[in-house]
Amino acid sequence: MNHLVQAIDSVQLAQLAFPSEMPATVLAPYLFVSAAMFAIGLIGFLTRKNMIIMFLCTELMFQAAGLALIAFGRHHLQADGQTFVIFVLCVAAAEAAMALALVVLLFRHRESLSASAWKELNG
Amino acid sequence: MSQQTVLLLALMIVPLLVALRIAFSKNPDTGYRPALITSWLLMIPAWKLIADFDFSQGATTQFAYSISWVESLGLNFSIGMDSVSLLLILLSVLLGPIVVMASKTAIVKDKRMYYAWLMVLQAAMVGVFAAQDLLLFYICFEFTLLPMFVLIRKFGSTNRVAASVKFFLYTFTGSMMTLAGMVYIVWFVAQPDQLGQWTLDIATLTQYASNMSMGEQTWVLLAMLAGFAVKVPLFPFHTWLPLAHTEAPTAGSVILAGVLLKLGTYGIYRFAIPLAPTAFFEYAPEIAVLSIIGIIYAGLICWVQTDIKKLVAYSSVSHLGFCVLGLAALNVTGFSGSILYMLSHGLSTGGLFLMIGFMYERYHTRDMNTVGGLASKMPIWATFMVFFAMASVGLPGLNGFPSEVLCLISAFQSDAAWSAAGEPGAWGSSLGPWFAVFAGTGMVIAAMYLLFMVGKICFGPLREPEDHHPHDELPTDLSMREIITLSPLAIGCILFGLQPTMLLDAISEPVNNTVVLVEQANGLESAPTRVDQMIEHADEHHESAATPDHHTPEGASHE
Amino acid sequence: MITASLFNSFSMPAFLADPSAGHGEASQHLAQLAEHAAQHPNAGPKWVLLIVLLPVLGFVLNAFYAAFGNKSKIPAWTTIALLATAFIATLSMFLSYEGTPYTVQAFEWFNLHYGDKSFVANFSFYIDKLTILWMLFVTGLATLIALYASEYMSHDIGLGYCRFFAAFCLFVFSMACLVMGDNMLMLYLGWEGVGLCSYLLIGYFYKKPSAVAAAKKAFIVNRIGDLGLALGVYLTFVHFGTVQYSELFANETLHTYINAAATGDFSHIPAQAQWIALLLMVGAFGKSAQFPLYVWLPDAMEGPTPVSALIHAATMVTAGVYLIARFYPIFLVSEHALPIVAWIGTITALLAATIGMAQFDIKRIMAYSTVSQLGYMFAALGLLSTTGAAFHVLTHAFFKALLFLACGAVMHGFAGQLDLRKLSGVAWMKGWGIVGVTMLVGCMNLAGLPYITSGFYSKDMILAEAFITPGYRMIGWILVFTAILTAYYTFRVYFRVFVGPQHAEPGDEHDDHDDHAHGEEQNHDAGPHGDHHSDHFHPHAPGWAINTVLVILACASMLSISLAYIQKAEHHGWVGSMVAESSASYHSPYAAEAHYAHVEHTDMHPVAGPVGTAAPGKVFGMDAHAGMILVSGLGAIFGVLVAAYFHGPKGWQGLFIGGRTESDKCRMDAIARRAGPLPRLAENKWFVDEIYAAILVTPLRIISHIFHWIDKLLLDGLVNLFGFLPRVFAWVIRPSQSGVLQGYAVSMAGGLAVLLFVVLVIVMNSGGAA
Amino acid sequence: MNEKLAILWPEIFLFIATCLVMITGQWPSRAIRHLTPWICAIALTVAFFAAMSSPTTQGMFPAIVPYAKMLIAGVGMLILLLLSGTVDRELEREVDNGKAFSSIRSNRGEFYAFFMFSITGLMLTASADDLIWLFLALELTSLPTYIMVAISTNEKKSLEAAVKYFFLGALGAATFLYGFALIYGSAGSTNLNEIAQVYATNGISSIGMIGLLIAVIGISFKIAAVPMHFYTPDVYQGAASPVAAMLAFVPKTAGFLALMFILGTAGWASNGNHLPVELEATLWIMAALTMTVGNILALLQSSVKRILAYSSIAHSGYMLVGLIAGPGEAGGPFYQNGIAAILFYLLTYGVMTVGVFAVLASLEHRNGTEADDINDIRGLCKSQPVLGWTLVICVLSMLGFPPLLGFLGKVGLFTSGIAAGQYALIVILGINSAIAACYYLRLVATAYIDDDSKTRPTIYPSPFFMRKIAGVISAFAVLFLLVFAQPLVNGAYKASEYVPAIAGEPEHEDHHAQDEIKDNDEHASNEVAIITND
Repeated sequence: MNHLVQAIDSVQLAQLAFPSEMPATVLAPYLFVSAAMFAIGLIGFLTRKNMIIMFLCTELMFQAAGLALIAFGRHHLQADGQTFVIFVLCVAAAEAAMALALVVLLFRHRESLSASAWKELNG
Repeated sequence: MSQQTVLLLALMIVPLLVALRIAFSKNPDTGYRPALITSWLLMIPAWKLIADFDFSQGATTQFAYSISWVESLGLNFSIGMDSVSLLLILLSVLLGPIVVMASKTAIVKDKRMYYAWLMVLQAAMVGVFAAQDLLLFYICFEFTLLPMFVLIRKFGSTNRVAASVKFFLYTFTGSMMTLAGMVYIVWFVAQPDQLGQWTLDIATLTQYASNMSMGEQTWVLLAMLAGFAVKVPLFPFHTWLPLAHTEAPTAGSVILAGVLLKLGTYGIYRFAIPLAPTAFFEYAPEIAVLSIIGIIYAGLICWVQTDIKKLVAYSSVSHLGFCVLGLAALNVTGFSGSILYMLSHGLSTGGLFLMIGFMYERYHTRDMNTVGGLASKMPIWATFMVFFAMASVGLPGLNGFPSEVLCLISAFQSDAAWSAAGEPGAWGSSLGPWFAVFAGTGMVIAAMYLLFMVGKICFGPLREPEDHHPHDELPTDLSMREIITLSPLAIGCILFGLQPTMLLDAISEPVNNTVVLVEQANGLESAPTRVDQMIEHADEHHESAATPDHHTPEGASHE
Repeated sequence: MITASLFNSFSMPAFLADPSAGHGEASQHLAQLAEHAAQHPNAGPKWVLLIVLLPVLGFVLNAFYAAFGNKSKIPAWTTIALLATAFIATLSMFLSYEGTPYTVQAFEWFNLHYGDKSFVANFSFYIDKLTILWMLFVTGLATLIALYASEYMSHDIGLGYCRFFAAFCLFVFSMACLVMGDNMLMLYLGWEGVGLCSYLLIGYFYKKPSAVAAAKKAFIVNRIGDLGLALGVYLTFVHFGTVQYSELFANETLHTYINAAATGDFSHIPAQAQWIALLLMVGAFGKSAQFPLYVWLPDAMEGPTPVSALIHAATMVTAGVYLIARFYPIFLVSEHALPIVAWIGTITALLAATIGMAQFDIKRIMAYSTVSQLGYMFAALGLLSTTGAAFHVLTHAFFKALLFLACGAVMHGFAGQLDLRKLSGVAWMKGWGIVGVTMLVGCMNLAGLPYITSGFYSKDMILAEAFITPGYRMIGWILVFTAILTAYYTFRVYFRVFVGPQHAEPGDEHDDHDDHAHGEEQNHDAGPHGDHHSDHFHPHAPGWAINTVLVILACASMLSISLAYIQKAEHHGWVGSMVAESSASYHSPYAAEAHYAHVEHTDMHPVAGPVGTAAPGKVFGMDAHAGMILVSGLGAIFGVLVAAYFHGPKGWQGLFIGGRTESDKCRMDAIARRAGPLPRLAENKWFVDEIYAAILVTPLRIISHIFHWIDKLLLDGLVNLFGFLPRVFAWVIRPSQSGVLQGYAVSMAGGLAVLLFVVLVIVMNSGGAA
Repeated sequence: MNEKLAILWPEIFLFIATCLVMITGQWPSRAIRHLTPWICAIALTVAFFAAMSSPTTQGMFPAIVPYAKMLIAGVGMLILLLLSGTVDRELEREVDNGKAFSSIRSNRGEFYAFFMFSITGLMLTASADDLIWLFLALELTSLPTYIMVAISTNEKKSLEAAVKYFFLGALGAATFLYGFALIYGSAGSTNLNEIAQVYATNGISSIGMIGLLIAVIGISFKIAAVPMHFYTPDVYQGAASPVAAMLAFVPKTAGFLALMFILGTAGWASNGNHLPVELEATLWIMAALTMTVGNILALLQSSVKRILAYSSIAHSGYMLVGLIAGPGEAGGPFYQNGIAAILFYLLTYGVMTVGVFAVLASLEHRNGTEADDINDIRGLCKSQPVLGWTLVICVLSMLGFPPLLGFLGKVGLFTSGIAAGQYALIVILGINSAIAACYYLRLVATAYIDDDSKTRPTIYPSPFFMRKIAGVISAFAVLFLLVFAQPLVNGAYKASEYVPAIAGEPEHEDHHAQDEIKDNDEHASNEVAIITND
């Protein structure tokens, strides 16, 4: 990926967008937020039984990573982070599509969105 | 590839091919005839190998053949034999027709499966002893488990499932540790300050393994013993054996006792001792103590058995104790006695299992309280029974005696203090007369339990199970086929008893070499022998390997 | 500590301080002879091997007869012919012997070389006069007894007959190996071989549980002895570096020891060398049925009588004597061995005699008398009189074989009846005259009636030795007392069974004929007493073969008196001459002196050692030998008279002083009833078997059962536990696979948290270290 | 660019085929519809040969591409054989009975397309040299499998399996994505080589280490390592056997390749020929637990698929040993190269696991449900000798029974583990092999020996011959590759060549002065402070 971007010189590109480096003091809050998002997502995943909410929680976790990527990209004065995030968004969208399809399918069978309705396979 | 090498290969490949042929035959009840013919025919290459073997060079690997198999792992299909291997191969080949013939009427169902696996087992056993490559040895060593597992699981008696699983898992667990230990040695030798090359060649490994530190050797020894001691089986790792023996079909028991247990002692002789000579020397007393406990303990257990097969099975534990004791004595007498024991135990205990099998076919019980006093009804059977029991007791003139006496002497004479005092018959390792005294009680105990067995099963008033009715195919006493089955063993027993020196001569050179190796590794004063030259050569090799020029590992030449 | 103190009480007196008179010379001579044999191995004539080979041939032929279902007496004739040939070969070996021992090798057996050391034990034979002596009576008696057995075993013609003679031949072979072997392993081979044959023949009537048990007992008890022997062999090998006689007896170290021992100085002989004798001794005790290992021999009488006669009276049981005689140099260098041998022999002699007095089974009485007589032989060995021992072996072989065969004739004729209360006046019955007379000869010999019996001479030699050897007078008195007992119990048998009113009850073989363990090939109609029924029993008088053998043995017993006089001057009799040129030639100096009074006894050197206050060689103030004639002769006559009084029948022109008018009513009964528990104890063999069972067998059996359970529960249980542990763990963690999505997520997160925490701890630790 | 393309030719062929398959799968004409798997097969064959001539790259594992892609294409071919008839079975029957084809109800197109996508993703994983690429490749590998599980059967259990797989998979993906983000943050580059360069030069910062740990843990979901293994048995059981076979091979291979790349950035040389202690400890514990948990839980199962699922977990544990051992010294021989051992083991594992699943897939009950219970395979060697023997051979190989292929694979792990000094782990591996023998033997004995049970349910061969062929090929491979193992081992060895990053100058383009941060804010967290690599 990097090679593709190299042609344009990613550092220059980034510097055009962000003329000055982002100091670590500024980076830290972003990372905290991102970590918090990740944690919230995780905790939500663990605690909520509704499959849609659970999926949203994973989305939250994805976006937490995205936030961190952007912050790091900005920190490093690179476009790589942002590039990454765009792909992450695509993947997240794909997953969302799949998730919704799946959830709908499941709902048809059980009339329930609870994840704990599905526990026939165990042991 | 010389003609003899082809024959040696034939000993492994022909049974495999026949096994395939049997396995692919349409009729599930075929197999006896091809297996019988094959096993008899295999005697021809076997005898040819004996005839062509140069016994004056007994320690040299002869008829060697090596072809690279997995080069990256250093794994070669490398076979050959020194005189010890030769004798054990002969034992395996000899037992072939015997077990096939013994199974003719005993196996009534799924003959195809039975004889196919019997043939596979035959090939694997030859492979174990012929292997000159550590991993090849291990492969064959492990591979014997599968046929035996099938034989027990499919053709065993009531408790066969548990017996087969215990047999397989116990030995398999142990041998995984053995593999780890072996790999460690190979890795050690592959270090740049050693050979610097990854090799699985047993002879090469032997030259360098003694450079391992005491701690390393101890661990390696433990790892190897984990597999071999279970296989032997050494007390307290023996509990699988009575079960396996009891449940196995007759042929299985015969092979188990005759050859498979010897894989353990052979492993100790061929690998544990030369590859960890210092540690083995250090821990020889402990090993000997275990073997002596086994001798006495298993012997006493035999004495209170009512299941005759279990009795003989425990007697194997007791007997193999002598074998390990001889190895632990680490001297010429001990090694010779031990190897002799490997050979002779196969004959006499194999014979006993056959006797029990023949009886079981007629009475369908192994309980000595139910059946007994058979001498009046089956005199020929009883004669053979007494004969094999006496061979097993260690009656001089029969096979048990030379090996037992050598093992006991070896333990007796390995007294460091005596050796230091210049006793002419002493050897300076760390057992001593007390070991022989306690092990010697095994002689008395053996007489106790074997005569107890013979007294119950052969003598006394005739006792038969209430629902007993004569076998459809078998005569009351032994049939001609059964007598022919037993005769080679009986003749072997007498021959080994009267001509041990034939065997001793044959194995003297490899045994001497091993002893010298142990002595050198432990800094003992060694009697000058004709193998000194070889060791000097090894030293030279070692020195040259230690020079910086040889540091580059050859395996590192990749790309 | 205990053993040490025990040995101190049994320490051996140095036999003589003057080397010139004793063992230095003998030692030197022996060394030269042995050296010669060692330097010229395999120098003897090959036909000597015939002695060993012929019995093997007999064994093989008999096995063939058995295989082909022979139902005639051919096995017996084959055996007799072969054994007679072997005897002739032995005789020619004797005649052609030129004074130097030689070896003959059949083939290599053990040949193990390593470095400059070697372990060599070939299948070869060492011929010296001791060997010849033993082989003469072994093959001779074996031939005779085979002849006897040809008739005795005739009710078993068929498989059993073949089996009997096969084992018989095997026995002779084993005995030949034992006696003729040129190394200790050959001796061991023979030793165990005779044990096997003994086992097979005791268990001949294998349907009888008692016979099977007796056979088993014999083998196992012998094995205990064998263990001692084996260890002795190993120690010999370790200490002397060889187990071959010729090398061993020429061994310089051994002769240094002998010379040291001759001066009474045992402190420089290493313990290893001294232990050899103690270990070999155990073997000898086992095979020769000495206390505490004698218990098998009385039970061994379950075997057919010819077996009892040959194996358990005449030949095999003397193997222990042979062993000690053969290894006499080694016994001499052991401070405690010979005294122990002497005392054990004495105790055994007395103990067995007391038991023998109270038995009612005549074969058992003979068995105990055998044990007792063996005790005499051991005492003789312990008293440094190998000649006495060997002479007693020889005479005992003849008269005890005779006694057994006579008893066997009775047993054979009365359907297995052996109870002396149920037989009476047998000698007066028709056709039993020869048995009666020969039995009388045998009894007289066993009792040792003075001058007219060979048993007297041999026993006298031993008793005299006991009195003249310093410190052993106590043994002498015990042995004299035993001699009186011997005379009593011997004639007790004779008086009750052979004389008196004629009466006989058949034995159990008559009533339950089928129970008698014949081979299954047995043709019942051909059985000699198959047509008998309990309502009218006719004893079956012995035939010509039995009678011939009895007569020959009786003659031999009487004729062997002459052996005491042949070569008396040089060697104290012919047997002495045979012993003199062998490793057993260390006879006691006292014997020579006491016997011939060459030296003034008062000039004897004082004896070193803890005992020796009594002036040697004096009994009742006269010469020991003369005294012994008096004492033992009178004792024997006294014993006979006592037996006659208590057990003898009434009257017969005043010849018998007893009062017995019926078969089982005698004066002894009343006394026995009033004597309290003692007779009961003696009849029950002092409960030795029961004591053994209680202190050895039962505990061992209990231990075995405990081991069995340990094996089953503990060891196998551990294995099973380890096999089961994974399942237990799996069972524990299986709930984590609940099937609930959220549960999995929580488990994953939780697991990761724990994992990361552990890693953190590890990192902290390693980081701290780094 | 051309260089990149040269590597990507196999993926390109596969992608083209994928597009075709999507269309042909929906085609009303039966003949063209049935062409679908053949197109896949052709694409895989072409990809196989294209991979053969792939050039080496400049990355950490310059030679891995040809071997890995050939492996993927080869095993992919076996899986393709196995997939035949998985979907549209009823629909095709209806069509045969004269009903019109309804492309709405047909799953064929997407099923094969998803399969091809997944294989493409897997190949892309093998050629990844960038975090973004790696992330996308991993997602491309796994996303289609979620759907494949769901549509593999018409039963509810497939849905349940799919939902568990998907949700937990998403969780895993989020996790390793977060890890990737932190790695990127610590190294300032998404290029793996550059990351390795940075780590080699400046050491691994705390944030980098946390990123690595999180990434490793997240990816370990793919290989079903403890504690990320929970989904495995349920998903395998719920999915149809062919799909389960695919799940056993494809994500595991992807996971191990990704782990190799990720760990490669940290390097095996940092801690004296070891991974950094944090990673090593994590992996060590993971390996030990994975083997043990997998094996012991398998003991309790009665469903063959669950047994295989747990065995799949255990095999991941074995392979983690190779990962811990690492590639050994540069240019070192095969025996000390854990990466080579893994690559070889992946091959052997793929072959033998496909073989076992093929047997299961070839058996069905009267009502068309798949064979799963252990009693279903009872006496198989008698009733279906070919399938029975396939099962026996493949299971024995999985047991590591010498001299079968699985044994050689295990020996490689043994040697590399011992060469790396991981003795305790090797002992655990040995003990686990023995525990595993217990349930493998149960399978063997059930199929081959114990046929005397009266409770044997009726079981029939499924009508799809290709599945049987897949099994037979696997069994033959297990037997014959054993004899000719050397080229494979050598291939794995060559592929495992590892070029560790050489520490450059401490300066780096995205470097900040350390003091600057310190001065700025007392609240600056440790994480941030250490970004700058002291």
